[in-house]
Amino acid sequence: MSSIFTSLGASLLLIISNVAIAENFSPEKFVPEKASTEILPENTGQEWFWSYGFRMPSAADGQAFLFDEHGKRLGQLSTGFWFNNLINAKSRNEIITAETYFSRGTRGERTDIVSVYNARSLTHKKEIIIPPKRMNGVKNNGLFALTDDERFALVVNYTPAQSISIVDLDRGEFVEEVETPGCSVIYGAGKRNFYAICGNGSFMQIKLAEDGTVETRKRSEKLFNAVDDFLSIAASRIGNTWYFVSRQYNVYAIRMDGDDIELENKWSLVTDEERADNWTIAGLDHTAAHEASNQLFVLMHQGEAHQFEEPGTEVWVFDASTGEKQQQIVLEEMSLGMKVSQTEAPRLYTLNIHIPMPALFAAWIFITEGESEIMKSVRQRMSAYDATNGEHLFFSDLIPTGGMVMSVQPW
Amino acid sequence: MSSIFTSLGASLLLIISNVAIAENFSPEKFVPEKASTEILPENTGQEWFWSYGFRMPSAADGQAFLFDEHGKRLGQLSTGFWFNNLINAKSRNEIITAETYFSRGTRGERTDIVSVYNARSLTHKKEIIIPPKRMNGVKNNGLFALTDDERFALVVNYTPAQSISIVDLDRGEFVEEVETPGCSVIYGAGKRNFYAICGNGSFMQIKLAEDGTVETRKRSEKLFNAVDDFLSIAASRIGNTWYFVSRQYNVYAIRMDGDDIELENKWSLVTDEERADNWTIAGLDHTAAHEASNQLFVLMHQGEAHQFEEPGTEVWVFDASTGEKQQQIVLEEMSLGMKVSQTEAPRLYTLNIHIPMPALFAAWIFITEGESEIMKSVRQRMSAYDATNGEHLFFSDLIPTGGMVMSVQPW
Amino acid sequence: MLNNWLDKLTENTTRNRARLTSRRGFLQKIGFFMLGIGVYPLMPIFRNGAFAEEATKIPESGDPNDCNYWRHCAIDGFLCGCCGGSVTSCPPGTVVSDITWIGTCRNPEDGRDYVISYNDCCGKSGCGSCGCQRDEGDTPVYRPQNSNNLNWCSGSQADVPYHCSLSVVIGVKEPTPS
Amino acid sequence: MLNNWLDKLTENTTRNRARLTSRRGFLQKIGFFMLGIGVYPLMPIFRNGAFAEEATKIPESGDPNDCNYWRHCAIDGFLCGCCGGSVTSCPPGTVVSDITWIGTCRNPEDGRDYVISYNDCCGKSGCGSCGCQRDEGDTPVYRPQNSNNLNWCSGSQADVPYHCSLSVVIGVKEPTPS
Repeated sequence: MSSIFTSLGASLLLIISNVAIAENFSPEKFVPEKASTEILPENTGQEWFWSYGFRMPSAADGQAFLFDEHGKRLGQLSTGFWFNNLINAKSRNEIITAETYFSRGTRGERTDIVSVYNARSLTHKKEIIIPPKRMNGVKNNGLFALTDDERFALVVNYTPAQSISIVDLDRGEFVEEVETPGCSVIYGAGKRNFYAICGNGSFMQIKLAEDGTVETRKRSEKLFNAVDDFLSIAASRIGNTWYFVSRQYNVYAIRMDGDDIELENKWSLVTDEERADNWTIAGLDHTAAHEASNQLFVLMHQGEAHQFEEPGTEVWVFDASTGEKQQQIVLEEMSLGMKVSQTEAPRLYTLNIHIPMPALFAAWIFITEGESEIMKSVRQRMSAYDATNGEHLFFSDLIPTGGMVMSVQPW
Repeated sequence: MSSIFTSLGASLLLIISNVAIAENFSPEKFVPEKASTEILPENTGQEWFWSYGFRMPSAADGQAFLFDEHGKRLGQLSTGFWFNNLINAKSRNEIITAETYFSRGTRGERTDIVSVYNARSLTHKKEIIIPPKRMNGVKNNGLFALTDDERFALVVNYTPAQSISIVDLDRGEFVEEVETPGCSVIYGAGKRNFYAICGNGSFMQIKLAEDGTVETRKRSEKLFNAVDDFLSIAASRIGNTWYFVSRQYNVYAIRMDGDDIELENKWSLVTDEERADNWTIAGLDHTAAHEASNQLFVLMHQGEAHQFEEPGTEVWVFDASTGEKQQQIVLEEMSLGMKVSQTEAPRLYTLNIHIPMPALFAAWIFITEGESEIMKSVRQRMSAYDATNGEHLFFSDLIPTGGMVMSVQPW
Repeated sequence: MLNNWLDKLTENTTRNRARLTSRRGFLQKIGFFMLGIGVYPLMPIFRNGAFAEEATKIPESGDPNDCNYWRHCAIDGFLCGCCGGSVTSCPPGTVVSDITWIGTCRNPEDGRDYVISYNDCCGKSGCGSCGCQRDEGDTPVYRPQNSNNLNWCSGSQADVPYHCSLSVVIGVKEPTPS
Repeated sequence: MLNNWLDKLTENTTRNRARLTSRRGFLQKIGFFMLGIGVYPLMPIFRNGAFAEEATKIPESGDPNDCNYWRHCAIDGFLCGCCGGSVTSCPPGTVVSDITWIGTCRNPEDGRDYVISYNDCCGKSGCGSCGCQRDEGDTPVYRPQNSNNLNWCSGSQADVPYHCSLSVVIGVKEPTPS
């Protein structure tokens, strides 16, 4: 900052006229307030939650918004171009993201980084430069993961050559890039193990050495039919088992534990009647799991087969082992995605499509002028439900205008 | 691009089954379509117009949107952080902008540039780096100007030290920075002359040599009362006279012609009755001029004194010399700003606040739930009017979600 | 990206879900395998030389800027026709992404199934108009050729910045008996 | 930035402009000159040392996150209270801009006029919530001290990226007879 004051010229005149003289309101006694910057209170279990995404169409200005247990804004992170992923590395007291930047916003030289933020002050601590190849997905699942000990971060690349970048968070360094031809999104499987899904229905195990370099890569046999009943990449983990939902609305419980991978269980999300009544999986980030109660949550709706990614209207809750349906939660607002917090009194968070007008107004506009007219007023916000009984707790503050977010996620 | 194909692995299988055999629909005969990129048609007077701005709150992703003579989208420029200004340098067949970038989107090293785009292909031609001090205004007026021969560009700086950067567009080089203590926004006054407004009601003449370096800086005497009747920076030019509107709703016609600057004329925008009925200037970019017919357009509304920057509801049209009101155009939608095209059948463009629902719905929401509820659905679009009789011609396509634009401007 | 879903809107306005609009016909599924290596070398021929001649005229009707237009059956993004381009041309100043995903859509005009290449236009921020998401035959990103959940601009010269998507007809198939 | 304007909304829903809401009282104008050089050296004392003691308690009521709150009479931006901060504290991870514009607002609670410093919070993209624009005593950018049409973050450590604005009471004035 150049010496500001001298160059401002003497043209303006200060007359602090008749400043008040009354008890402590006399100018000498009056102590001005002072601006400061907040630090987040320590999280001792408060049900905070994130909502984040690429803010399309303003995709150069990705954001992550933090909300408190009442759905009020707590803070924000600005996270670059086509923003996909944020992970709260609790053992490190750090928020880790994968970010992309161009030297001139939408043109010029591309730089990809893994960014580290202090989880209390939400200040940017450091960045680790990685190859500028990070996959930009519309769905935020499976593109970015930490080893279970939160030492290494793995970033999925696509140019369209497929590979993975490995980053050592302790040393703050890029370790190496490993080719994963024909295979892409990754799922954690212990301290130094990951599995990627391959196009033919098999999985590729990626085993890391202690220092994060790749020890072995091994293809498993086929675990699912990649054409007729492919797995959605939006899976949820309980212990060492990942629960995938599939194109024909089945659940595939795939245990991934170090060197072993096996299809533990497979059951249908829908009964024959429900299938006939067009109940299908819905939304983008459409599974969640509550580990303690061994429950799987899946976003569902009634629609045609090709509408399987359109917003969901209900969340069905299953016993993850038996597949028995325990709850059917009808949502207050259609949702693109959802997650469940891992507390004793868990909350179900949904990323809603919100039309800010009375329902009858919206219905009228929809009927008289069609979908595109109502779309002009669409906003986004979250809902929090009691995950044990589906009771709706609150709507969050609106996601500010400026572009779409694609994920909701507990703190 | 690395050799994509080899690394993709042979796991997927191609079966182009039973491709059609029928007249020219047989695979051999079928000629696929080919993707291409449009070039703008030559503008031979079509009434195209721009709408642009900083896209707050996604201010890292400023945009300029080009619309055709029917209000349909023609093209777009992505123009960086807190975008303020775009000028169509017609003699150069170039669109010139002032842009700001940070190496990591909202943090890191700041770079300010003057950018040059090809006016036919809307491709980025070149950039000229300038000191990273460009003023970020909420109003887009007076921050960026070209000399009348379109050879030099001037950029207003604020850190809060006040200065101006001079750029030679022919040589593509930054010339120099000139301090303008106590004075800021600039107005063109011939081939090598500009005037900046100073805080005490005087103007600072900035005279350039042929090569763009500053020859002299000279302060004029006071031309207006900077406290009680200050000039809005959103002025409009006819010939060598700039028409300013003021805080007490007067028009100041200030002739700026090389070394001479004088208050040519001063008249009131409102009659005593209109003043008593609370008619005031409104909006941000609230003046426009049609040079050929010597008319001044001013955005007006009824409101309290402190609401002089809130959206306008009418455009009043005056004879710029006599101050005689010739038209009172009641707008279809409240507007933040407006401009007039310089053609024989001129059009008045307004930057509207649009509530995408029937007016009665909007009124109901406003009355029952107040302003903040209705604000949730607010969108932006433009209107085009026949500037000679105020007839509304069309509404443009909506400005896409993603943040606010602040200016409308003829091609 | 949110349209075509609001059929359910009236369904969800009140909890008791009264459906007001009809159910759309089931599009016939066409299995379509792509050889990882095999198809890609094929792709380039779509790009240069082979297209010196005029593309085959395809009988089609309706508004190409409407999300339900027959070509858009597996698109996910902004329709370039609403951004200064068309179904086959990118808006001024953007770059065509040569590597993209493929869909197969039935043309109601002649009952034929056509192979559509959804090339992205890249190099500027999102166009923001006519967002359209339809997922017929859409596959996950680990089967990229038919996946619209991927920013294919990242394979273009202009890299990541996605502006809008085209629907280019690059092949035709025998009309299978429906 | 569009609020407080929609009083006119009903006025403009139909062209014949039926006003449905009352006209707000005229705030008494207080002239306030700032010496370019004079005031700025004053400003720094507001920043450090002098504030060791507790700020004077000001009697005030109402919702600080409402645009019509008395402190916000010359604000233009997002209210930090809606972004994870408060009227005097920036949200986590943002930087207070020490150079800012000044307004003078009447506190309805005690009828006194207070000098308000609208420090910006900088370093992240726009908060986007509770946009509020009120222009009492607002001046053009060539008289910067009272101008809210300027991004004051550009004078902060974090530079341009504007997040939200505070309303900090830094002085009090003798209640002039209204």
